[in-house]
Amino acid sequence: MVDAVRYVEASIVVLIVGSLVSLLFARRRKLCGWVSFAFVCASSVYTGLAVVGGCKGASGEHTILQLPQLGSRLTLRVDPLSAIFLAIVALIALLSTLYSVRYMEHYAHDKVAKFFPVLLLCVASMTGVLVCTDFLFFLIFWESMTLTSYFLVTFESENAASQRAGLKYFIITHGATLCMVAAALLLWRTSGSFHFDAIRQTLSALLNTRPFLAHSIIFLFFLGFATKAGILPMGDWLPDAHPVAPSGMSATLSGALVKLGIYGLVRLFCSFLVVSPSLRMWGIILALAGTGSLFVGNLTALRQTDTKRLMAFSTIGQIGYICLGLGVGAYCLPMYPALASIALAGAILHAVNHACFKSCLFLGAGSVLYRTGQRDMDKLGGLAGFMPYTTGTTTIASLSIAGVPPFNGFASKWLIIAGCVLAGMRFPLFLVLGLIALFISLATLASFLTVLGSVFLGKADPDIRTREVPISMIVPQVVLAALCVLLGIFPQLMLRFVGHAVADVTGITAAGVDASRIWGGLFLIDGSPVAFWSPLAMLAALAILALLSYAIQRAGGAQVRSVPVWYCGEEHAPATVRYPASSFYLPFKHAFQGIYPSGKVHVPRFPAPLRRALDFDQWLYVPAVRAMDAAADRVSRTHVGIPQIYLLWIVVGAIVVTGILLWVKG
Amino acid sequence: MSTIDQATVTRVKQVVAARSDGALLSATEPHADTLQFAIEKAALRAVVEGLVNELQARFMISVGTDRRPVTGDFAILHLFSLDHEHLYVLLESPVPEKDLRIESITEIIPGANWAEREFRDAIGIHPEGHPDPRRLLLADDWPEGTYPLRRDFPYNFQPPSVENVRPQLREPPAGASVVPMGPFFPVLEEPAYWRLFVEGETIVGCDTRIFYNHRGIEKLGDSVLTYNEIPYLAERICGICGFIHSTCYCQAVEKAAGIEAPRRARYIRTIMLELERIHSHLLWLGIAGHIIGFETVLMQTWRIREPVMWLCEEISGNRKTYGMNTVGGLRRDLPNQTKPKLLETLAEVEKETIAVRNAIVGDTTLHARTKGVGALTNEWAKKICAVGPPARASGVAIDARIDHPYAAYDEVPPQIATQEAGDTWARVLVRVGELLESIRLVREALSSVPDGPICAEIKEEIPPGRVGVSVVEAPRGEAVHYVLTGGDNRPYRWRVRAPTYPNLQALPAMVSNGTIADVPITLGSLDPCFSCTERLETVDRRTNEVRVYSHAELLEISRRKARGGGTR
Amino acid sequence: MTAWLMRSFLLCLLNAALALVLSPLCEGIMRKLRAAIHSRIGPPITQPYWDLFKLLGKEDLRSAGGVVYASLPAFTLGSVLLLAALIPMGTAAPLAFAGDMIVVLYVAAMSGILVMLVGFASASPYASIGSSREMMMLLSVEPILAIALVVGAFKARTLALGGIVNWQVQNGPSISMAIGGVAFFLALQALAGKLPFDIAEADQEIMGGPLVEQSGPRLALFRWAMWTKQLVLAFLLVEVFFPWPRLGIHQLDLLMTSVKVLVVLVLVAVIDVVNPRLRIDQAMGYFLRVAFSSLAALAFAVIGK
Amino acid sequence: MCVALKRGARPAAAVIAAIVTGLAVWLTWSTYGASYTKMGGALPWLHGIVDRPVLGIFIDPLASLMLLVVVPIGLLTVLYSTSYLTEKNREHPVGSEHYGRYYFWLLLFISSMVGVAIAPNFLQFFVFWELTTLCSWALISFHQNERSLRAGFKAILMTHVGSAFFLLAILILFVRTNSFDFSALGTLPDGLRSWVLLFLMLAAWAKAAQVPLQTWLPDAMEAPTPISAYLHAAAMVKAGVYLMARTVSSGWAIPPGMSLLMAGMALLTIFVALSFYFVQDDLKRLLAYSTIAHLGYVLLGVAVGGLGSTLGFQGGVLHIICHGYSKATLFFCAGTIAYVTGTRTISELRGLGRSMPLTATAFFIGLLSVTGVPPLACFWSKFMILSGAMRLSGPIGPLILVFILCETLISFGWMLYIGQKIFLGAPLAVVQVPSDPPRAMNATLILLMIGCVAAPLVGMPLVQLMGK
Repeated sequence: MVDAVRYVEASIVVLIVGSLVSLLFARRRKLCGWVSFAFVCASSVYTGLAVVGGCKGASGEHTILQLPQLGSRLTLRVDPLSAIFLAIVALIALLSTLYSVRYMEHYAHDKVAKFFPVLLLCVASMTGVLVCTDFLFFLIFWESMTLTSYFLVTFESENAASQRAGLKYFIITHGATLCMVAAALLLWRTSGSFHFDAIRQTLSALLNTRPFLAHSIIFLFFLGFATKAGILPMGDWLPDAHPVAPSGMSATLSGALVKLGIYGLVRLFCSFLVVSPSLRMWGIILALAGTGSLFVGNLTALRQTDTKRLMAFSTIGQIGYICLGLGVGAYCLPMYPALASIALAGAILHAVNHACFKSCLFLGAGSVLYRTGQRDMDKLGGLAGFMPYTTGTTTIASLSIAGVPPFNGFASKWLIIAGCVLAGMRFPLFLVLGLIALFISLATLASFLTVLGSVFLGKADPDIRTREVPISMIVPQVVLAALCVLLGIFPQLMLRFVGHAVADVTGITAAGVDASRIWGGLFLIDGSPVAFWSPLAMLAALAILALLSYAIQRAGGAQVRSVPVWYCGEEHAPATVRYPASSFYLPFKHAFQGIYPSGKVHVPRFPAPLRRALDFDQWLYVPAVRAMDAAADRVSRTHVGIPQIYLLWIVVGAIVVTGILLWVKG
Repeated sequence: MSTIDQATVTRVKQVVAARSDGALLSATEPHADTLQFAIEKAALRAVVEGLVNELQARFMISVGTDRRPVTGDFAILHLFSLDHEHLYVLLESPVPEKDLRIESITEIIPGANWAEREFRDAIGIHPEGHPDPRRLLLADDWPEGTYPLRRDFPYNFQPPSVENVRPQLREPPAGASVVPMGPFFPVLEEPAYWRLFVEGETIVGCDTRIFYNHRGIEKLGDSVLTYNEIPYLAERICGICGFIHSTCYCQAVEKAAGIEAPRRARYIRTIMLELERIHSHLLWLGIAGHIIGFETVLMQTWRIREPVMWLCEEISGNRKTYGMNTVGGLRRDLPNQTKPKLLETLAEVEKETIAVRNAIVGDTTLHARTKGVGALTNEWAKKICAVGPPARASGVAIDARIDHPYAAYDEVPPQIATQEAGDTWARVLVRVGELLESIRLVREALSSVPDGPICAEIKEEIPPGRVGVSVVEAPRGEAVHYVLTGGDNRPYRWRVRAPTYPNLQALPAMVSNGTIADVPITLGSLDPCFSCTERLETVDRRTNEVRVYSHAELLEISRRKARGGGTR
Repeated sequence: MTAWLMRSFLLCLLNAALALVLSPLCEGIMRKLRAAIHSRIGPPITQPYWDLFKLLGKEDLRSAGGVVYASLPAFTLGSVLLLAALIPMGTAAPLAFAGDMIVVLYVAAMSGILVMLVGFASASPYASIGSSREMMMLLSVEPILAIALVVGAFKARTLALGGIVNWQVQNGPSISMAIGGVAFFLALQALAGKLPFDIAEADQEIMGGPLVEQSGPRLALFRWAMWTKQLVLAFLLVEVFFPWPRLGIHQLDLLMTSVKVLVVLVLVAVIDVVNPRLRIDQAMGYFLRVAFSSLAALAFAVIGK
Repeated sequence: MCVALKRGARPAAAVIAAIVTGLAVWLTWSTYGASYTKMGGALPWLHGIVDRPVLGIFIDPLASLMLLVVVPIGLLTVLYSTSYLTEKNREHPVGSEHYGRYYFWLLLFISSMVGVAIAPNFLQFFVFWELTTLCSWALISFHQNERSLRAGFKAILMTHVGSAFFLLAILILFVRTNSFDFSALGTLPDGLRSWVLLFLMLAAWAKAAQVPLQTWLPDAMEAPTPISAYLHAAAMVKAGVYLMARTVSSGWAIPPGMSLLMAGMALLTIFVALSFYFVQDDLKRLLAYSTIAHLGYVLLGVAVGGLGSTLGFQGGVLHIICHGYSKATLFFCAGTIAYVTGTRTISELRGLGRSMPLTATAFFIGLLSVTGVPPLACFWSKFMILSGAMRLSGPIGPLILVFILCETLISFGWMLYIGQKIFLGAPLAVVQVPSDPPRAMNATLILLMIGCVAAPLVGMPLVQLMGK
């Protein structure tokens, strides 16, 4: 039995090799894609094996490299938590690479050499982040991930928007990484090691001895992870970067990359921080940050008319949900472990679910972009008739993200909201946060109904000629949509692993979520069972009742006839009477107009006086040289041509020099 | 008759003379309150400008006349009213057949937009510089170059219909989409097409196509019917204010012919006109309620309205379309024994109206739906030449009953009230106030109806070439009838302008920046004409037996239907 | 296991049948009441049945194609019936084990979502406007529902609706639950699509909104779903917020509950009849105020009142 | 090693440089981990005063590291120059009649740097140090126009101010200890030692273009770009920091005050240089200011080492090699751009990435490396400097941490902004260049890219041997 770590190492090596190999094929667009896909497949198989191993329990550690003078070792380990995120990364990487093979045809100008090799490196770094147990190397993998993803975001190099977005993305996240560097170094100052275990011990010690320092360190870590995760206001990079990246990359960004921020937060608050009262304070902060993020993110998403930008903002919103769950979990951890396990399971499950539906949505938006060249929803309409698969998968993913039962988004939102309400019975603030989360889930629905209603439904222009995307682009979408349904009906499948991970990372033994039944569904236990959700039973009931309703509908034996839309008696071109996406829910949007302030960043202008002060030439050297020149001029007047006087100078000079030397010697 | 200040007359003449700059062909005074000027068409625009800017004349309507059989040319006549001076000013310009063009005045008077497009469609005189080149009046498939109101156009001519012709309508601005309201729309009881450009639900513009139901009444008037037949046609111009149109027509002919209707007839006309106003306003109130979903108001006001209809039936034999008017007076007298019943019913109606008014005024939800909605500014109301309650609600104090007194209004003058806000709520208030004022007027007129004949005797043929302008304040505003007498016992030209005509032109400005939800009630607050007739005559096709159901029978049938039973 | 499941599903069907049969009757009563206030005689109480009957046999005109479009009416009615199976109506809910309060909130919104989808799918501008309005109404109303139910959950320390009802029965009235109930009632007016909140349908403005393109049996199903929904939600209101007095005799209690539901529906009808329709922005403002006021219920619940 | 060349001897220069490189690498390899000293060449006129030879070869890890910077980059410079200095150069076409002069000075430059690197004592150090100054003067003024002559003069003037202090320091040292050895400094009395150290520091500051003597370096950008690259990455300025590294590592305690002064001045330099980033429109000048800042980093590391943290010293030294390769990459990219487009004005350049993908890649890698983005070279050295600083007790460590992180972020943001401005976006008409840069230039860039990634791998084992 090979240890899980070895599989991960193999996976990373395969990816790096694949990156180099695909670079060789860079001149042939499709071949390059397929070669990359083959390597990603191989690495995914390895990662999959590692996940299977890691789910059972933490693997052994394997040290690859040592930096004794820094007290750092490149040590890898797979534990249940990282296994879950590894699974996300591997799945999303696999599907988006497959998707990109054909999708990249879309970019006639830009070479795929800039895409596939970098994508593979990016996946490799993500994998590395998840298995690394040494913070220095964690940071290195982390920033490699940022670096590679920066190049993927700015893939369309001639597009000014993608440049701006890439710049913003990299600067903000690099700043966040520097925060983490600072935190790591502050810890290292005390402990002399970067290992996760050392961090845990040092932090707990510092919390007792130097609480201010400890909290500062936690704050710096929080800043770092939250920025990557896209929690507002640090996540401001996200809505710019997602839309401009190639769609496969957008899916990877949103589905996998920002999840690593969540992974970091889970590690930080559930594993690095020992159970202590300070955890409760951080729980509240996390929950507030999450709620703010989900509120602002989703309501801003509602205002967008660019499909991918809308999805990007909704990513901020969904990450907010996860963060809220984490916050509730962290709050409850010291005192109510059962509740904590509910909220944490909800948060991690939502991360998994979000990877499924958001990637699916981005791929769907990509398919529309691929065929129509359009991201502006105002200009799209009625694609359902032309792109049935994309429509279907996008619909499923939209309903999932909106948390419509019985799709997967509901299961995790249900856990998070139930966690909020149950925690709210102890600390009423969470009640309000839960209510906001509930409300916002409807706003999410509203924003995705905009997508469905304006892009896919409605009437298409009569002159539109488009068709479904190629099969290699459909397959990833269908797989993700199928996962949305499957995980929605059987959340138990995933919850078992999630529960295991939560127990492993926090050390909680009390079970808040009972996911052992199939028909009986999920039970939340807070002393006694207090909340229930059985997707299977409900789906069955809905199916029976809908069939009953359909029987009623057909009972009259009514004839079906297709008719044109009624426009009150006149005829209209579909384009003129189409209700554009920007028009949806306008009064509501007006009510939340200013919640996402945006402004232009200006290139810093350097104050002129300071500049003058720093220009040494101007005020020091030039005058000095001039003065010297003048002095020399004056000295030159002593050149009178009389040898005696020169001789005198020499003698005086020799005496002075000798004197100095003697003085120095003595 | 109100006195006409001779100084004003002189001043008008001066202005016209000065502005026309030698192009004045003639200046006449057909009647004491009417000044007519004939001007070279080149100077018409300048004179109009003078009238509007210096005398604040209000544009009423333009009349295009095909005078070729008489003088060999066409003529355009702009009618103006100097409301507070009680004067009509008629500016006429001959248009030679060779050069069928005339300068447009729409730039000076936005309210002349439709009038000019109308004579372009109907007579074929082109208003030069008109901002809107599109058709107004004629059907979209009407052949180009065919002008129905020319004398050589037979009244029964039917042009061949053409398939696939669409109205020429504007496209929405960028970012907006079209929400069509009409041609067939629940709150429009007549076909009209409002093409609303919306962003979300906010109206950013609108375009209109109406005149789907053009009936050619004017053509019939000057080609088929005689002077005394026309009142019945005029009465059918509108389902609600039929009496107003017949009165207005009769008054115009009487004026042109120099006939004066007897005093009793004028009093009875006043009573009928005010009764019509009462039931019309009650009807309107109900419709307005219905438009904003307040069915209770609809049901209750129509219930209150019903006795008024019965009264009309008592007086004229018909709930509506009374057939009472004729040139020179009335065909049917007011039976004196109905007076007590009339007064009694009026008291009842007044009591309930006051109750409804109090309920409406106190309803905050109604305030929410109407205050600040569909505002018509005072300035624009004047520019677009709005009339009636919409004008009065915007602070334009005009009322034909006072400005150009007719019937018995000089003896029983109404009190008019204006509002300043110009919004829908102001229009509600104006109408509710008028409702009560009308009840008072009816009561006052009833109490002082003089005895005497009801119709003047017309001894001689009406001479041709005489002009008569008459206005009547209908519930929706001022109706204008212009008659130019002709030979063979019929007018040479009969021009009708219903009050909705100028008011509808004000709608685009009123709805812009509002929401879709506000459009129906704003439109409703202008009270465009709605017909209603409840009389049912059944013909059994097997036996050809005609059977007229009584009111009680009808009621019974409808109740039976409502309970779920059949009619048979 | 299977026996228990079969029993649940059978009860669920029974529930559905009862709700289906009774909801047009309630609508009939409400219509009669409207007529009375209008000074009309009005249609017979059975009229809604005849309406449905007639619609079911009429031609089904469709402005859009596709399987999803075709199945939406059935799912709409189905989701309302599912809601009926999830909430206690006089007795314990047959599917109580399948969903708690949060699930109920989502399922309650589901029929609205499906109606919106139908609206967007039918490609009519009126339907799109209607759907857009429907969404805004849902956005303004659902939080109130949520607040009201969360108050119950907070007090009863459980998210199960049955548990909340039991707690209510045992502990009697409280200020917080009363406020919650009133808020819920105000929201009910909108959820039932009654004036002054029938903004999404608004016949005079957008000719029926999302349903403008629906006809015949499809329209029948949507109408039926609407009527059933108002009945079911009225039950929810009565059961969760005003369950007392419980006499302990099951039949009597059921009767009493039904009477209370009828009273609620009559109140809804009266409000419907004496109000004009609000504009969507006004309605949102109104519900925003209601939502903030109903937070008071939460505050009272927290201090134990 | 000093070879004068006949005209048109490009290949000869390349071959010689390659041989030297091979030699240096072999030398490093063979002495890896050990110290090696061979003295010879006694100077007869000094014999009476110094009783042992003063010229020789001294190789320890520090010298090896320096050699690994000086020689390979020298080779690459020669290689690059062979295709850069041609008639095809659109910025400064150079006729073949100037080749002899150029390669003579360049090879002399390399050799004098080698001399500096392997110097066993201050005297040899000083001699070769002066030789580099001379070479740099000749090369900066290579184009012999008004501006370059002025710049060359300025360079020699300002560095000589430093050299004067150096001389003074050596004289004092020699007079008091009768030795030129590095370790002899330790035997000086405390007060004097501080003075000597200050003089040495002044020399280093002038040579390494540190505040307040930094102004010659941006002007020296008049030199042909390969020279600038070499000047910045490996030679001349590195000699300055090498002097300090040598001094600090010579095995005696540095007065803490002096170390603090060095660290303070380094920080000041870093920020002064940073502040000039924002007003540069000349790509090379921008890079020059970046060099100033990064030499500040090296000195900061050395100063931290002087304060007692070996890790910091190791970081500083590692930064020499990391920065050397990264900065050379950047300068060669700038050279390539100028070669192809004829301009190096930032505002005139846009969208070069499309026509010059390799240059773009190299530039971004160099840029991200220089600004310390992991896993590229400079991250490691910066991180070691920082962690070294954190090892110090008291508030100095966190203070340095905050300052350095701020600088890192700002300079990173600005550099990335500039990089994007030049390479991304829709190309301007001016820079629509169909012609590819010559192969030799591309090869250089590829090698340097590898260097940007591999520098810490080579340097890390070496620095680990230091300070033990």
